[in-house]
Amino acid sequence: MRRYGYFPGCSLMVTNRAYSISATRVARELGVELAEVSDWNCCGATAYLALSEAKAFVMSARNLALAEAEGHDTLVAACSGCYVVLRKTGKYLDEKPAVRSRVTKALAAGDMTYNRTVKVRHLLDVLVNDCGEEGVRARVKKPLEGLKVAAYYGCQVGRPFGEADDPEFPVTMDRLMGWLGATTVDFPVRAACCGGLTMTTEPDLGMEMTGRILRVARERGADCIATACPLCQINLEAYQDKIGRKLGTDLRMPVVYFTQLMGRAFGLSSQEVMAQDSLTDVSAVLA
Amino acid sequence: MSKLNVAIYWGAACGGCDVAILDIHEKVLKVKEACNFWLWPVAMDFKYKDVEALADGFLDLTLFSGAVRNTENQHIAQLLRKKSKVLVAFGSCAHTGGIPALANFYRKEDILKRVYEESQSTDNPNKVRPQVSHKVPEGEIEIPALFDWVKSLDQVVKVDYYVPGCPPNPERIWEVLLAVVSGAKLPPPGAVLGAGDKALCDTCERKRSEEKSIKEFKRIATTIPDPELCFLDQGLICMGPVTRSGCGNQCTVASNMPCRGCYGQPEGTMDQGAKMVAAIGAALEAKDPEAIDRALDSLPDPAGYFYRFSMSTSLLERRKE
Amino acid sequence: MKSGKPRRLDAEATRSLRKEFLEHVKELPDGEKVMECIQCGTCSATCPSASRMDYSPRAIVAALRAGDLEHVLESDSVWLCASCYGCTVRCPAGIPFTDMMYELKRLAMARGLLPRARQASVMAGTFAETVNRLGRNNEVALIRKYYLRTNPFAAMGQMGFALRMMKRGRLELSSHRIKGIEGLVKMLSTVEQEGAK
Amino acid sequence: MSTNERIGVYICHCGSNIAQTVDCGALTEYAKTLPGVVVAKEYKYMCSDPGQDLIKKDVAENKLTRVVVSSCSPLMHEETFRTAVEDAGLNRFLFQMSNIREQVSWVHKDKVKATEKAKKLLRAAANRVLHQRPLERREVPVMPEVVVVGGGIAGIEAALRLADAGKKVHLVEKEPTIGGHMARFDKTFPTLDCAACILTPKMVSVGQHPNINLMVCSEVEEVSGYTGNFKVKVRKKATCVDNEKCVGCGVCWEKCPAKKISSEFEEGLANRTAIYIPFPQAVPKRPVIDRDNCIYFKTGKCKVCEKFCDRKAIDFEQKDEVVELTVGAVIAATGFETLDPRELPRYGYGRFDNVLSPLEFERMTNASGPTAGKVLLKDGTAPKSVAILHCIGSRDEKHLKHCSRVCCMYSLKFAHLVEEKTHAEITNFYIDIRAFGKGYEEFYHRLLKEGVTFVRGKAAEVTDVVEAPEEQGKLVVVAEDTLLGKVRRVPVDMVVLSTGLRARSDAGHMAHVLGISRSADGFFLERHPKLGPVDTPTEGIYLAGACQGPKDIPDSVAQGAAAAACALSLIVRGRVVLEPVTAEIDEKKCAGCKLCIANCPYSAIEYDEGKKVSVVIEALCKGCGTCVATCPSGAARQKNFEDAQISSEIVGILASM
Amino acid sequence: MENQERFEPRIVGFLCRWCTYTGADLAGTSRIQYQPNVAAIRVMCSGRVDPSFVLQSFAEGADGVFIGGCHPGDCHYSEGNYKAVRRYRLLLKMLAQFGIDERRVRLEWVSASEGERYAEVINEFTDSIRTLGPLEWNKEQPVVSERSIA
Repeated sequence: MRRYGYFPGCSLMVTNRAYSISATRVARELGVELAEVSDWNCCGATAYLALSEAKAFVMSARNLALAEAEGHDTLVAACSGCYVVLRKTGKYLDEKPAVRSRVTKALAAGDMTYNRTVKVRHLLDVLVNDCGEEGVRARVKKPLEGLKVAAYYGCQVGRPFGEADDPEFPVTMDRLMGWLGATTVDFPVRAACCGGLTMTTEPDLGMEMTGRILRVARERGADCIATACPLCQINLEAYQDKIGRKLGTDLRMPVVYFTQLMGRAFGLSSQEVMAQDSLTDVSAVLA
Repeated sequence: MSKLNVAIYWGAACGGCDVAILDIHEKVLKVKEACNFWLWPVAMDFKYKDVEALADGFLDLTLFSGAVRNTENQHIAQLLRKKSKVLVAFGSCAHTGGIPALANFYRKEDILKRVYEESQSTDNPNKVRPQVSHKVPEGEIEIPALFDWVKSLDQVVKVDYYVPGCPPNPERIWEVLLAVVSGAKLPPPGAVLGAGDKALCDTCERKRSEEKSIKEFKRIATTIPDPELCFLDQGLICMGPVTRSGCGNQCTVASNMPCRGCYGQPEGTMDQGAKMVAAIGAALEAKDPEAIDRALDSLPDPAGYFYRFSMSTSLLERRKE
Repeated sequence: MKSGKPRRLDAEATRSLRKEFLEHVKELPDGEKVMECIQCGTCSATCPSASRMDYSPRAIVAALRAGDLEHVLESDSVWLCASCYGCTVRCPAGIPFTDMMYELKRLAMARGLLPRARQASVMAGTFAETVNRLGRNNEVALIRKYYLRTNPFAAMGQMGFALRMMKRGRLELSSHRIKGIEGLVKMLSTVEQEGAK
Repeated sequence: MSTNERIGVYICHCGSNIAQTVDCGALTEYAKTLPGVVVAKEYKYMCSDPGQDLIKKDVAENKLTRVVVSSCSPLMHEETFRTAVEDAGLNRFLFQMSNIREQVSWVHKDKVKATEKAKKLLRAAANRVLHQRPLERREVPVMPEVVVVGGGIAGIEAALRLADAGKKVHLVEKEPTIGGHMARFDKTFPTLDCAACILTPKMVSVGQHPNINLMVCSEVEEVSGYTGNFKVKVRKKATCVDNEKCVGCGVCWEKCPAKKISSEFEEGLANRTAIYIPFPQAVPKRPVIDRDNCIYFKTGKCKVCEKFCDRKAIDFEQKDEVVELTVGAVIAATGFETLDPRELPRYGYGRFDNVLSPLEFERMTNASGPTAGKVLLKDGTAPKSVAILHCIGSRDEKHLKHCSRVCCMYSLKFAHLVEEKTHAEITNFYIDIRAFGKGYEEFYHRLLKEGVTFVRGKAAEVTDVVEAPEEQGKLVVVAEDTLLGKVRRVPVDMVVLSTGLRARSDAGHMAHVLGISRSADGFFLERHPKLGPVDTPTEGIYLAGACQGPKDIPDSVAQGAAAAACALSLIVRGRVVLEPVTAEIDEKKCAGCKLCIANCPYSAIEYDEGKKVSVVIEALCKGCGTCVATCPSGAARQKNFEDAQISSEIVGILASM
Repeated sequence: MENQERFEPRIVGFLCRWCTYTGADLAGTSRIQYQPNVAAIRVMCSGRVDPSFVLQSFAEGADGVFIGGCHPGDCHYSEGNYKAVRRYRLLLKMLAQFGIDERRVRLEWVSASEGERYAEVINEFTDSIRTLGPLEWNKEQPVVSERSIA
C-alpha cells in the first residue's frame, strides 16, 4: 500500500467533506493511503497571502514540517488553493535564503524544524499518474458508459509551473475519465478561473467567470462538470441558479468531484461518495 | 691510497638500510680495507662526543639513513653535516621521508594519544606522556622532542647525494661505495646515485596494453596476479610508472608484486601521488561522476597508496593541521 | 483607463513608493524580470478580470515605469485579481504577475492606500483574524464577520444558500481549534517582531 | 629568480576600456619590479601601428629577448602581437599576453581590486615568458576540395561560388532534393519575387555543374583531421533507385499504388506516392523509395515501379554507402526548423481546422501547391477574415528567447497575399514591427496603405468560446490593444501563426560531429559576433545561413557567398600554418608505460618497439595535452604549454605582492 | 566583523581555451560583473590539467582551485573533459586525506556561450571559498609546536 501525507485543507472538513471522503475512499480502493497529517493548520491561503507573505509562508511551512516529522516525502493536497500555496512556500524556501532563515526562525519559536524534504503534489496528479491506467482500469466495476463529462480543472491545479500537466491545457482528468468508461466533451475553458473568492468580494465578476464555465459545459453537451477543487465546486454548484436567473438562461448542471465519479465507477454506493451533499441534482450522475 | 673516513648513521628508520649494507656480503671486507669507520651505531660503539671531537670536514663520507622525526635526529644530522665532506641521504626515509612520513597524515596529538593511551598493549591509567625534560634523582634528563611532522634529510641539512630505496639495492650500494672508494669523479651534488633516470616500467618486462580501461581496483591481498601482464592492466595499482628504476625489479619481476614506489619519483615527475591520480584516474572506464565514485570505492586509501614513501617531499608534505 | 486630470504627485513620495515596490518584487523568484516587460499585453488579454480593471496587468507595469504606482494602488485593479496565474503562465518575459499582485496588495495596505475595493482587504483581514484564532479557517465565521463589516444587507441575499447548505450538514457551526495553536501563534508573532512583511 | 633574459612589458589602455578600471600607471611601475623586466611602458592602443612599433623599437634598442603585452584577450590579438614580435626579429613564441580587458576591466568595477588582479595576471605572464621557448610553426598542405553540408539557399550559394571558382565541391543534403525551405515558398519579401523563379535556376546549375558532386539523401557522420585536411565520412542512404540509369521520366511514381502518403514537402496538405520526388522541380530529378511506406518493403509483394521502369533503374537491394572525402574546408549550411505551434496549445493549432502554421500557409499560397495557390478554409470556401499572429514562440523566454527576425516580414507578406487573393479582412497582431532590411519599412507602409489592420498587442489565445453573436462559428483572437488599453476579441475565419525559427533538433548532434559550439539559443556559434560571423573557432570550418541564427534569404545568400570566400581563401593559399601546441615525448625520459597511448583521443601516439618508448605522430596530434597530464614521468611535453610554463603562472598568480 | 577586512580568497583557475576561457571572455564582452578573486590560466583542454597543478596551487598558497571545461559531449578534443572529471573525483578523494575540504576544488562545465553562467559559477565558488576561510598552506609553520610534549 502506497502511503502519502495528506493535507485536506479547511474547506474539506465540513463544507466540502464530500471531496475528502470520496477521495480517501477511492484512494483506498487503489491501494493508496492518504494519511492525514495530524493537527495541520490553514495553508496560508490566498487571502492571507495578501496580508502578509511572511506569515503565510510560516503557516505553510508548519504543515510541511508536520508532514516531514511524520516521515512523508510527499504531501498530497486536495484543494488547489492549498496546493499552490504549499508548493509556492516550498519553492521560496528552496530558492530564497532570506525566506528560509526567517521561516526557520519562526518555526523554531514553536519548537519545529523543516529540512525541505517534502514534495507537494495535487490529489489529481497522484491518483492518475501514480496509480496509472492499469491500476485504475482494474478497479472499474461499473464503467460510466455514456456519461459525457466536462473535465474542469480550474486554474490552480497546474499553475503556475505546470509540473504534472500542461498549465494551460491539462489533460490528466480527461485521461482518467476515459479509463472510467466516460467520455469528455471538448471543453476549452477547462483551466479557466471560476472567480474564486471574487464570488464574495466582487460578485458580478465572480458570476461572470463561473457563468461562462457553466454555459460552455452546456453548449458542449456535457452531462456534468467534474472538478478537482472545492472552491470551484462550490462556486459552480451553489451559484448556478442565481447566475442563470441573472442571465435569463438555464445553467443547471450537476457539479461533482472527480473522486465521486471514480467512486461510482469503482462500484461504491452513492452514499459512500457523499452524493447526498450535492446542491445540484446529481441523480443521473452519481445514482 | 689513504683510507677514507666514513660514518654511517640511522635516524627515524627501521635499520633495514644498515642491514642492506651488510647484504653486500663478502664485499664488506673490501670496504673495511678501504675505510676507517668513525660512527656506525649498529655495528660498533662510538659516542657522540667522539664525533663532536672530530675536525669539521674530517669525514670523507657519511651515509645517513632514516627520516628526521625529532630534535635528536636533527641535531645529529647537523653535526654530521658539519663533520662530513660528502653527506648521502641513504634509503627512502632519508631521501623522501619513507614509511615514517606516513605519520604526516595524522596530527601529532592523535599519534601520541594512540600510542600512549589507546593501543591495545598500553597500560597507562594516568595518561603519562614523555616530557622533554624530566627530573630524576640523578638530575635532569632530556628527551628529544617529537616534531609535528616527519621530514626528509634535505629538509634540515644540505645533502650531497641521494641513494634511494627501501632499502637500497645491495648491488647499487656496492657501485656507490666503489665509486667513492676508488676516487672516481662523482656526479654534481644533488644527484641521485644508484638508480636509473627513467621510471620503473623501463626495466619491467611485463606486457602492457595500449588501452587502459579500469573498471575497479583490485587488492594484491586477494588477487593472484598474472605474472606476464602489466599490473595496471589487471586493475592492480603498481607505482612503477611514477617510480624511479634501479631497484632491479625485485618486486615486479622476481616477486610478482606491484611496485610500491620506494625509489621515489623520476626526475621529470612533479609529484608522485598527483601524477598517479592523473595517470590512473584518467584510465577509469566510468563517465559520470556517480559511476566514477563507485569505481573509486575500491580504492579506499589513495593517498596512503600513492605517497607510501614520499610524503615528506611531496608537494603538500603533510595533512592540514 | 482612469479618466480625469492626472494628479501631481509628490516626486519624492512617488520615487520611494516605486523603490520600495521594486525592492520587494526583486525578492520574488524571477521578480527582477518585471524590468524586462515588453508591453505585449498577453497578461491583460489573458486576465479574466482585466475588463473591470482601471489598470490592466500590462498597464500596471507601464505605470510602474512612469512612476505612477500611486494611481494604481488607489484604483481597485489589484483587488480584482482572482489569483488564477493565467498571466504568469503566459507572460513571455517570465514576469510572476500573480505574486506581483500580492505584493501590490500588501503595499497598498501597508501604505494605507485603501482601495475602493475595500471588501477584499476586509476579506483578507477577516480571514487572517479567523485563522490566527483557530489555526484553521471556518467559513461560517468568516462569511458572517465579512458581511457584518462590509454590507450586512448583502448577507440577506445569502440566506437561501446558507439554508440549503445547512440542510445537508455542510455548515460548520462549531469552530475547530488546532492543538498546536499556541506554537503557531508564537511562530506568527516571531515573524511580526522581525518586522517582516 | 635571476635571469639573463630581458623582458619588455607593454600595458594597453585600450582607449578607456582598460584604463578606466585598471590603474595602468601603477601596473607599469609594478611591471618594472618583476624579474627580468628591463622595459615597461603603457600606451593607449597597443594593437595600433604605433603601439606595435613601440615593441619593435624596444626589441632593437633595449635588446629585448622576451615580450609581454597586458591588454585584451589573447583570443583577440595574440596573433597581432606575435607577428609584431616576429617582425622585430624575435621568435614569435617568446611572447606572452595577459588578459586584463575581458577578464579584468570589463568584469570588475572596484579599481583597486581590478588593478590587483591585473598585477597577478601580469606577474604570471612575465614568469611564464621566461620559460617559453622558440618554436617553429608547422606548415601543411591544404586539400583543394570542400564539403558543403546542407542544400538550402545558403549551401547552394556557397557550392556554386566555389564550383565557379574551379574548386571541387561535395554538396551533402539530407533530403531527396536540394532547395531547402526556400523551395517551398511562393513569394519572397519585400519584392514579392516568385521564390521558385529565382531559386530553381540555381538548383539546376548545381545539378549540372561539373565541379559539384551532389549527394542527396546523405548525411555527414564523422569529421576528423584538422584544418586543411579534414576527413569527412558521408552516409549515402539507399534510395533503391540507380541514379545513373534513371532519367526521371516519372512513370514509376505515376504507377505506384501507394498513393496516400502525407507529403512532407506539402506539410501534409497533399499526398504523395511511396516512390516519389518531393516536387516537380526537384534537383536531382530522381525519385526515391520511402521504405516505410513502400508496399513491397511492407508485404514483400508489388514491385510495380520495377515492372514499369524500362531503364531498369529500380534496385530494391540497394544498400547504404559510406563515402570518405578528404577536403580542405567544411561549410555547415544546415538551416533551421520552425517552432511547432503545438507547443503553445493556447493558439489552438491541431484543435481548430483553420489555424495554420506558416509553412502550411506558404504551401497554400504557392501556385504549384495543394490548393493551386488559393487561400481556402478547410471546407473549401474562401475566408472572409484572416488574423495573422506575430511572435508565436519568439521573444518568449519559455520558448524562443530570441527575435526570429523574419516573422514580421513574412507576416506582412502573408497579409499582402491574403489581400491579393481573397480581399478578406486582415488583422495583424504584433508586439513591434521589425522591418530592418532594405526596402522592408517601405513594404510595411505599402501594407498599411493596402488597408490591412494592425493591432499592437500579442494575441493571448484563439478560442471558439462564443461571447457575442458575431463570434458564432468563428475563431476568436483575444488580444489587448495596448495602444488603447482595451482587450479586443476579433472573430475571424482563419488564423495564421507566425511561429519563430529555432535551431534544428539535430543541431547538437551536428555540432558534435563538426566539433563546434552552439550559442545559448542552440544555433551554431560563430567565432566572433562581428568580425567572424561565418567563421568558427576551428579554421577551415565555416557557417552559412540560418544554422548560425535566424536569417532571411538575402542574408543567407550573403553568408553562403562569404563562407565560400573564406573556404576559397584557405584552399587557394595551398598551405596552412598550424599552431605548435602539439605534444612530443622525450625518449630519454620515457619508460614506455603506454599510459599516454591509452589516453590519446586521436591515436596519435605509437610505441616504438625498438627503442621501447612512445612516439607522437605530430601530424595526428591536435594539441589537447591530455597525454602530458597523464605522463607519469614528465617525458611527454606540450609545446607552449609545458609543465614549467604553467607552474610558473601558478607561482605568479599566488606570489604575495 | 565589520571592522575586520573581508577575507579575499586567492583562487587559481584553469580554463579550457575552447569553452570556459571563451565563455569568460564573453562575460567580459557582455560586461557581466563578478568577483575578482579567480585569476585564470589558459590551457588547451581541461584534460591538460595535471592534478599536480592543483597541489602546487595549494602549496603556493591558493585557497581554492577552479577548473573549467566543455560540457560532456562538447569537448573540442572529444573526451578530454571526461578524463578531467575522472581525475577530479580521485583527486578530491585524495585531498580529503590531506584534510583539504573537497569544496576547495571545483570542476565545472561552462561553454563558450555561457558568459552569464561563468560569472554565476565564479561568484558562487568565490563565496563558498570565502565561507570556508583561508587555507594558508604555504604559511611557515613551526615543526615543533609545543616544547612540553616529546
